[in-house]
Amino acid sequence: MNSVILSAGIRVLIPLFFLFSLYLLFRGHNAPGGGFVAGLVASTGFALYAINYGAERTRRRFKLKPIFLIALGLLLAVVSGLIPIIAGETYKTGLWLEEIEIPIMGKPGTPILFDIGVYLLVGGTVLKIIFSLWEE
Amino acid sequence: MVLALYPAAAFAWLMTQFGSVSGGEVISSSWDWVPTMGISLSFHLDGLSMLFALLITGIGALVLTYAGTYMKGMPKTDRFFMSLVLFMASMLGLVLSDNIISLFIFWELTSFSSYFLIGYHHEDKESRKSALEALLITAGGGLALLAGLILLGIGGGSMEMSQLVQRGDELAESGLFTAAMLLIIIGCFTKSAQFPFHFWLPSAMAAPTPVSAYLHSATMVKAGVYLLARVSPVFNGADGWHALLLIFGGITMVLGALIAVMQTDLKKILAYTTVSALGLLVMLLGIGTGIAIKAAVIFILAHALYKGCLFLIAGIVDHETGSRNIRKLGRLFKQMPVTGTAAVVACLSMAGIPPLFGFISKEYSYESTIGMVVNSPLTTSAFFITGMLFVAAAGMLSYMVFFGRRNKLDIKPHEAPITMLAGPAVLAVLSIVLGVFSGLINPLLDQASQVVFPENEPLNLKLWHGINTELILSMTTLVAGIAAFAFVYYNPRLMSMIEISDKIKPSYAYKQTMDSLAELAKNVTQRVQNGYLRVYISMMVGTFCVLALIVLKDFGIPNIEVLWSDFRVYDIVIGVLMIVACFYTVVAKSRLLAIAMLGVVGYGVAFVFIIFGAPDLAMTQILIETLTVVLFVLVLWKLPHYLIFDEGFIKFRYFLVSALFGAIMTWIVMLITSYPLDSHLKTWFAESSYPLGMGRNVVNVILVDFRSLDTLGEIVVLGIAAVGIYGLIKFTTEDDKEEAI
Amino acid sequence: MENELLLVLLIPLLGGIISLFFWMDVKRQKIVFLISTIAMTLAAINLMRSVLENEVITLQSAGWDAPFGISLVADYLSTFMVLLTGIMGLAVGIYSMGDMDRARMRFGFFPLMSFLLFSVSGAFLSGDIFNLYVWFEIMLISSFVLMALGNTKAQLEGAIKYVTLNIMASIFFLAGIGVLYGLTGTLNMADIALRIHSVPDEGLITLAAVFFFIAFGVKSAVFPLFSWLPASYHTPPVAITAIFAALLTKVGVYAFIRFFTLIFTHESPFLDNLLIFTAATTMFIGVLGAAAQMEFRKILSVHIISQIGYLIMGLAIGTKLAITGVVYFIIHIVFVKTNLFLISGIVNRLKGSYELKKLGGVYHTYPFLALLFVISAFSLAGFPPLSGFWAKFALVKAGLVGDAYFLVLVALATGFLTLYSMSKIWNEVFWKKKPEEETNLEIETLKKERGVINRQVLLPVIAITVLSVGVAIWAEPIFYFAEMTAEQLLNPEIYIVNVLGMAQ
Amino acid sequence: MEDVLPFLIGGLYAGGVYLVLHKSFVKLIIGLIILGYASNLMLFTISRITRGAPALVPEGAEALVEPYADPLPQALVLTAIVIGFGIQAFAIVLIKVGYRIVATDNLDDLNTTDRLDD
Repeated sequence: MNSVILSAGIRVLIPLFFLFSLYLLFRGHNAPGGGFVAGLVASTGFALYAINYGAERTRRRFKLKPIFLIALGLLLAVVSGLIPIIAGETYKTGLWLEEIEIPIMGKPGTPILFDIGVYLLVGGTVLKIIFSLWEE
Repeated sequence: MVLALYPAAAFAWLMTQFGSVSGGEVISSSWDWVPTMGISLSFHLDGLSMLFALLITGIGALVLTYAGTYMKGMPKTDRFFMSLVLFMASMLGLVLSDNIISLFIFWELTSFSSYFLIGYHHEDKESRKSALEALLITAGGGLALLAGLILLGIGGGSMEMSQLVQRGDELAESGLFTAAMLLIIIGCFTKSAQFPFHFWLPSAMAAPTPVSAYLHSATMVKAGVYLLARVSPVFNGADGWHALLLIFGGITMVLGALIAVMQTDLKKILAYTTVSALGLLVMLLGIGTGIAIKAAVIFILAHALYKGCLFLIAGIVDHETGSRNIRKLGRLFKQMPVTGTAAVVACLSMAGIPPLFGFISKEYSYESTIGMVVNSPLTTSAFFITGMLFVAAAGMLSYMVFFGRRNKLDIKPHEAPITMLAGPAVLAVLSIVLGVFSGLINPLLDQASQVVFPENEPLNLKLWHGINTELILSMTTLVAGIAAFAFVYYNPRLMSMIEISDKIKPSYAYKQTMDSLAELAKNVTQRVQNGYLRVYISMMVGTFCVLALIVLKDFGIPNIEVLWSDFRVYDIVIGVLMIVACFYTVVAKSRLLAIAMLGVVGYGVAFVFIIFGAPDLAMTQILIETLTVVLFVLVLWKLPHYLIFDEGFIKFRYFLVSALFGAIMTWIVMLITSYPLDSHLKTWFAESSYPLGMGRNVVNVILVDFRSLDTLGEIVVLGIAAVGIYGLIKFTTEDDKEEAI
Repeated sequence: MENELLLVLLIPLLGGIISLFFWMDVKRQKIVFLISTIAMTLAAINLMRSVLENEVITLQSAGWDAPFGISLVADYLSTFMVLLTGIMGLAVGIYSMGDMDRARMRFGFFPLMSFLLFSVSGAFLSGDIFNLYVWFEIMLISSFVLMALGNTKAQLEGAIKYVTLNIMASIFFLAGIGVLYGLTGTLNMADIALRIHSVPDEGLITLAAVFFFIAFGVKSAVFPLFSWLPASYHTPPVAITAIFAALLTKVGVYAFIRFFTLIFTHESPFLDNLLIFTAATTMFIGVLGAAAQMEFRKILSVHIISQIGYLIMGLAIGTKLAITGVVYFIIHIVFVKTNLFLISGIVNRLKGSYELKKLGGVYHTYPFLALLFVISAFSLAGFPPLSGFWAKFALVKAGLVGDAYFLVLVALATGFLTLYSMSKIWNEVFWKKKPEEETNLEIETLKKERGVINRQVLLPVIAITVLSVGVAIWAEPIFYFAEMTAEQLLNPEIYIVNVLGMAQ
Repeated sequence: MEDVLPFLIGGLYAGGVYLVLHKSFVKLIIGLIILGYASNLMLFTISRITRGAPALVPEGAEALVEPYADPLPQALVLTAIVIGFGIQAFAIVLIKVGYRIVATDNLDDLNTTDRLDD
């Protein structure tokens, strides 16, 4: 699989995958998409890279620490629920910045933060699994 | 030794109450323990309790003194004494409790502590076996007793014995009466070693002798008798009560005495005579007349005095000579005069010779058997035989050990130290004193008999009743007994030749039961837990099928109204394709094909989602499907050749189970969807998603907002799965190799 | 009030997440675990205090009113199960610090334990059937990983069966959720309890119950669905077995109690008979299995099944007294069974085996350990005045009052066989002389490798023993609480009103 | 299609169970995955389905416009799919490692742990 064209292709593909995943992530609240799907797409990019260059190299090249991603994603998901408590609401109550309207995404709010947590975790999980299997 | 002070103090305190209790007072104190369950720690000191409490503390003090010397130099004596004191306390609790459940608690505690006492020589296999036997039988009976007592409590509407005895009539009317009675009788029979549960008692002789003297003569084994006496105001007169106690008591009495005279081991002789004595007590309770109750109360005391004494003596003999075999022992009186004297006195009491206390007891027993309305001759002759054999046994215990033939011992015996002699001496002296001055104990025994038989006439103990039938019978018994002893003494061979076939012994039945239980356990376990995963799965699926079919049989098979106009060609194509793919995963000859077919099924599912308006689902399904296939390929390409196992008939059976399962699920889906569904959630989500959830994709809004807790759980699952997969693949016990994260 | 409920979930979750940040750093993970579990236990106590005041506390997650969001509900039963979870997590966690091998700790033992405690508490508190499914799945995956962690042959064999059968159970669970949603159009348990009365045919409700019977039956290991338990429970290190024994099957029983007192309350002789049949067979076949085994941990793990039978028995009788008995029984069994497992682990540390044949002489050398075992074992066998007696007493009494004579008979026979199997362990491991084969030298090297009994392993055992004796001696407050719990369970209106916010 | 779905679900269930009753490791996993599909589809179907019309609020509208698919079961199924994936991934790797260590492809050989010792 170590063909030059593929290598070059993957180099280009990674940022593309990454951008596409972000797009999916942020449009998720209003159209099909969301953190989970986005996370899968992002990790697929890195997985392709890993298939070509090996897991070790992928890890070093992008400074990826899957367990760290998993932990961070979980933390973000939990914290997104804690913010409303500080504001005196129930856990996980959605807080929105109603005045701001961002293209694609719509209004920013804690549920979006939660979705980002999902995104990170899913990416971390898939990478962790693929790396573990690949290195064996 | 110091420990002996505790029971001695308790004994002293009891003696201070002696006067008032004998006068008919009842001392009680109560503390609510678990009122929710109707359990209190209430204590009640009346005549019957007093009698037992005095025995427990008095003999307890003597035994502890004795054991201090006896156990010297043996291992783990601290644990031994701990158990012994625990036993003493629980026994005391048992006879003082008024609440039937706290009584039961102490009852079980005596079983528990005696388990450790019997198993004292636990490194010896026989000892462990005996301890276990005693535990299982008494605890097994305990379970019956528990049920019986609860039934009694339910029927009588109270858990207090003092209340229950007054509600005898009310109880008799409740439907639980007979069951309660039977269960309580079973419990008492196991504890008091009645036929056919008697065999644990002789085996329990594996315990150190002080334990036997204490538990197996004076206290624990009498607990059953005590309880029967306690509840007899409730059950006296009920159908079956008399018959059961009479028959089993009688059998136990005669059998015990018969086996006793065939033994050669001192402790075994004592054990079997104890069994016999317990049988006598149960029988007397079974007779249940006023005089019989009196006889029972008297005999409890008489027996405790002489049997405790004899056990202690057996211990001394064993301790000083190293043997308990009456064939080897003989003419010890010269070396052990004090022990010998005590033994003779105790044996005379056992044989029922005046002026000892045992004589009074025997007189009363005869009086009660003669006074029976029915079956008097049979009972009287049973008692006659027993009495005769008791005389013989007494002879074996005293004459053969301390006089008779020259001993065949290797060591030269000598008298025991004073601490060990104190016990038997005191008990022997009491046997004489109470016999001659029976007035001393008369008020207490009178009270005790009143407790058991409330309308009993006052007791008036006398040594001399004049020449009457009882006396004649007593004397005849004595003569016959001496003759029997002579027979045993001069025909040792003959006695040892009498062998009872193992197979008719209850102990054999016990062994068989336990063995077959173990066998059953093994068979059942191997059957349900045979190690084959597919059997487990089919058990699960099969259970579901059976249960679901039972429920479904009430529903018809729903009508299928196929509206062909609604059909689109690709629906059918997708459906058929999925089923075919599913079929191919089953029959595929190569792993890769199976996985590819799995992929087809997965994409088909995604397509169904698209058709029914679930784009998010479809997207996720497709991605996941791809990932799963990739994972499969990554994982499986290293596995060896795909094996197809031919299972023939079994395969067919599994096919049937699967087909049935599939059919049931189809049925259920059709059944449920045939009813209309009005989901208020659906409309609410449709209306609230954008205004409240700020999102146009309702599914996503539900996922990240309305039901974000589910999603949080979902990602935790993923995270853990990743950690787990990493652990599965990378697990290493090497410590130094630092893994990259 | 709501946040008190939240804390018991948040603390173990955050504990787990922080432990993940310290991946491979065992020292810090230990500290994190210890702090978070202590905090969780305290939070549970706090929650209990609050629930005792308010009867039922509801947290509407994300602020959406029931039945639209997800409700987390703390009533007496849930709260006390959470409290038990905290206590057992702490005890077993401390034990494992002295017993678990370093390799397993490096591969995530502590974060997994945290996640397990998180999910178990979540399952107790959930008031939504699909959410309950999610908690079940978290619990499953963490137990899968813990079960397989270490990759020994036996563990993997056990894990494959455990995983397969539990996934199957989840499939039934999911289908059951579908059926209930298809019938009532809602997911909130309280809402279902209201709407289930308008289901056109009661047979349909029974049909739904069959799905949950299978799902929870597998989880709680009743006959004939328990096969995964004897196949797997004895394979991982003893601390893991102990925490599984303490919590996992209890979650299944909890779900049984919740569903059969809140949702499936319609008259159904079929379901009644099913529960009676299950209770009797589970009790008896479970204890027969224990009687047949000859390995310390196997006896204990198979014996779990028979205990579950007792709990189902209480549910089958279904009177207030019976449910009171069940609640008490749960406390008893959690303490005692866990303790026995931990003791078996200590014996293994000392003597290097779980096989009864190879063991012996523990009574001689370690009287204190023997005492601890005796207390727990005889408690399990139902000897008074230990906790097992009270538990059995309440159930037997309930059975006799409720005319369930057959169940009582089986329960008593089971009690007898329990005594038999416990005394077998006692005879073989403690009283018997140690077999000669093993030389002293070997024991010495073993001790050097494993370390003698250290503080971390002994402390939890002593603590749990004290607790279990405590609940026996001070049985009254426990029974009082259990009775309140039973009353609350049998009068679900309070629960429903509270969750759906209809009080105002 | 609504009328076909119950049969499809039944077929998948039957196929899944039949697969897990085999002795092969791989068939076991495939069977479990298929059973997962079946129960997802069942959950989806049994909560009533609507053809077309995804649950998206159109631009300019405040609420979904009839006819629309019930979004709740979709969310549930999505959660179930993801959870299922996590667990299946673990199971796949477990089977692989199990295969390596136990060294057999025959599930019937995995019966040492629940054997009685005598």
